Amino acid sequence: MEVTSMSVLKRREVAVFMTALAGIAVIADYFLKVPILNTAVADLLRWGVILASFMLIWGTISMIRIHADVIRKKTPNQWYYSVWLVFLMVVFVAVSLIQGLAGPSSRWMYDSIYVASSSTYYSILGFYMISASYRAIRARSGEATLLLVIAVIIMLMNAPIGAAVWEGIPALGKWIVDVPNTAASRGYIIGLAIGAVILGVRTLAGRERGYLG
Amino acid sequence: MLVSGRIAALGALVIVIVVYAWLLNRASKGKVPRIRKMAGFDAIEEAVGRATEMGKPVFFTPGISGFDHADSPQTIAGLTVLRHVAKLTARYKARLIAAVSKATVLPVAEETVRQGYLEAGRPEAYEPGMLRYLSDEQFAWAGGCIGIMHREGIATNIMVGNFMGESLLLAEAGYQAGAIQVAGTANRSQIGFFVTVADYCLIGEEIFAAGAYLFQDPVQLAGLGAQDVAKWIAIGAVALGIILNVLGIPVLVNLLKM
Amino acid sequence: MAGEDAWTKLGRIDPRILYALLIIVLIIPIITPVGLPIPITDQTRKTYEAVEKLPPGSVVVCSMDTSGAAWGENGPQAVVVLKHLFQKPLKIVVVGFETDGPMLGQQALLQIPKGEKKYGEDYVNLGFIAGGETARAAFGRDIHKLVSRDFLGNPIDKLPIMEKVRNAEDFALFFTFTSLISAVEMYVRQLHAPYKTKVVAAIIGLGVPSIVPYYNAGQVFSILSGSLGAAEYELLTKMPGEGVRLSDALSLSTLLVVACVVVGNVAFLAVKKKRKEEKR
Amino acid sequence: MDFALLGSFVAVVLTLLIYSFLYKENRFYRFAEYSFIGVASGYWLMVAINNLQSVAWGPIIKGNYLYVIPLILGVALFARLSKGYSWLARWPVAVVVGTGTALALRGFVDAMFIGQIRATIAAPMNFDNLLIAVITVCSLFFFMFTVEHKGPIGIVAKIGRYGLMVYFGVLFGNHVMTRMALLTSRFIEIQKFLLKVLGLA
Repeated sequence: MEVTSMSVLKRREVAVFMTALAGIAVIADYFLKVPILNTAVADLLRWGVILASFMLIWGTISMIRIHADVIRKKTPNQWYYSVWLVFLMVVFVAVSLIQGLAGPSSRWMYDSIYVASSSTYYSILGFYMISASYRAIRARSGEATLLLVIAVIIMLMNAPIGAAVWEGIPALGKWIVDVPNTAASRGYIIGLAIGAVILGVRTLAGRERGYLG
Repeated sequence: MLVSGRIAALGALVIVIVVYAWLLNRASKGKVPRIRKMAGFDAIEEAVGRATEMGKPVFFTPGISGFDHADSPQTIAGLTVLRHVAKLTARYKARLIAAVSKATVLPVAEETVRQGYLEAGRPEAYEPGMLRYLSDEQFAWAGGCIGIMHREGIATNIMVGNFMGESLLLAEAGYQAGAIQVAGTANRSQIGFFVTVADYCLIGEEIFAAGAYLFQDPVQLAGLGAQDVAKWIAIGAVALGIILNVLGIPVLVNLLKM
Repeated sequence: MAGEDAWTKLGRIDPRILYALLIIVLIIPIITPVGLPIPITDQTRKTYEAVEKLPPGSVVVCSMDTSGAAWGENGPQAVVVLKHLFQKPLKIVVVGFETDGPMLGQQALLQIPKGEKKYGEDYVNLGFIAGGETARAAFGRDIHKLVSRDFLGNPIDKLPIMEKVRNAEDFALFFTFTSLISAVEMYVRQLHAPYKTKVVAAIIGLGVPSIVPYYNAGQVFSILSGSLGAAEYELLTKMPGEGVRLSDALSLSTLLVVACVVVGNVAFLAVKKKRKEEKR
Repeated sequence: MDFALLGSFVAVVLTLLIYSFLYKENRFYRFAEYSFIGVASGYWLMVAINNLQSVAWGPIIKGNYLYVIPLILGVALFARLSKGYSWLARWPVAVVVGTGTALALRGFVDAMFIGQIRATIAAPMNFDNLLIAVITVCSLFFFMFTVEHKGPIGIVAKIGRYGLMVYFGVLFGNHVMTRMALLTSRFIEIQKFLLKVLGLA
């Protein structure tokens, strides 16, 4: 008896049912004014927030596991980086536990290591922008030509110097952003919304189960 | 009981669900909507053929995302295209190199390629070495892809999935390697780079049509059909609304404010 | 023949030469600022005037939905807006729905002059709330039931400011400093649609074109566009800072990109034309 | 010891190590990369724990015992580590996905479908707003998949495609601005450090 009830719970359908139940409640909550439902969904949302923090913790643990694996196997050219990574992580957690997350030591590490490196890391893209503009970005078709002409006008508008190149640039740029850009991106948004709704319906109906692993 | 101001939205949602259910039902009876021609997908065959002629490899990547994000539909679309590419490389006897950026994607991608080779009737030609897992880190992965493009002298570069800051880097490397490039993403901020650097482009939502277009998957075809009905509704509403607006009749606006 | 060689060569320049050029173009204006004029856009002015006109005691939320990587643009925005808010008799709530947010918010709070304002009475940092869209919806609904402590670990029931801040209906203005289009869209869905909250999207420049339709539809109250938006706001508040400092280098480097696109394409078209002629 | 100055020094060294990648991929670059991921993951862990204290532990202490349920569900996430009980981990995921999907869905219909259509037709009818309506419709036609792009619809879809190119062009231009701003702000950091060291600031 015990075994059969367990194996029922193990089935994916149970999880699919939970997804559907939570989803339908949240949707109904938006359109209906039913106090019991509204209160229950407010609680459900807060549960979601709690579960999301667990997911964040899970993510960090998975990452430690990957690096622990690398260290254990002594993967060549790799394991000492992983040691360093785990070391910094442990130090950060230790100082935050002692002084608090908003304490001076964690802020110091966060600022001088994390913010400095991550912002540098992405700023490298500025360099690539230059080389690609020169070496790869081409007016290879009518569409690409239009795109590039617009891009150049917008760049000149964004650079305060643009008005010096031609005084009509700021006004023209603003019109492009406000009219054709608004329109096309609105079409894009409406299409996106429709796609998301269909995908959502499919998920809540249990026809999309990829997320269950 | 209904919350005022949201009734129009509820109506739209109900319509979409009903239409979708109806189309799914039709699809289960084998009646599916026909899908328009899409140059980006059609170009893949030509691109793979070129690799065979030149005796150089085809490179593929499904982008930077895995399955645990809002972007996972893009990864799935990329893998659907990979299945098609694998089928073609098997048929045309071209060499395939596919690089993934997330460890979780690797087993799925392996299965996908194996499936493609099986569908082409050449399961024996599949080798696990066709797939490379480079790194979970953004630039380590991108750097690895660029290395492959240059070292192997690829003839064809196909990139479909979610791409972020590395999009331009990869497209530039493919261009420098002299490859014919087919690129697609639903990441709005990056599409412009693909349009200006790649030879063929799949724009936004187009990549999500992969399963329907390349494999005639009935569930996905029904989904696309339902989306198009919703787009017709949007188009009709805008057209009617503009006419009524010009005539000074605010009835539709008021209806949508309900 | 010689001409073709030159064009082809021009198209195949070592990228490191271009990198060096860029470095020069960035360093010169940093060392000797040119002070190019910065025109002020309507949207920035609208934001500024909205803050100026807020009645005393209004609650302004500053949600830090950014990351270390994007802080180069969001940082100057957040600093100047917070400086301005702290000069006014307003209540300021800092919060973050992306992991990096509250720490960066804390750094920004430490940088700016606080004037008469006291922590817990006039301003507070509620820290990070996990859960993305779900967290944003729950925050708008009822803050007290959602959060029990601030970023420093104080129970929020003991903070006087929180008596005035219970849910989205208390927000006079809601700033999001963000690198994510999706973050702004979540507020459109979870704060503006149900509560008509006035959301100001202080977003990196890259995100602006995708946000404009929401602004046009009144779903986003106004937009601060990247570091340029920060520079404009600095000029309006007469507190020039990081944004203004960035703007000269920004102008010159953007011009370099334009030049690269133009030269690269001229070379490309020249080679293409020549090939066509040879085929004839 | 001046910790602020030391901090700036570390930041500048890491910045230069990362830029060395522009010359060639190298060990220093990876060292810097792993440094930031190490600190970041420590930070993420701490921030998640803090968040739990605030949103879960706080209410439970106050006597709201209902919050024990999500706490247990959250712990169930770690059942993935065991072979026999990994199915338990699906439950919290199911709740999160169900809530998140539905929240997005209801907002998408209201704010982005109805909301954007309403904005298009409620605007005062001048040339610009009419043009916005026309291009919006054309771009929707471009994204139609079950209609062949031939004849009049082909022309309309083509206009839509060109409209989208304008949008991507604007994105491209703004993209350059963001990239250059982020790059410049790193250079300003280096300059600040140098001025401090030289005693000029």
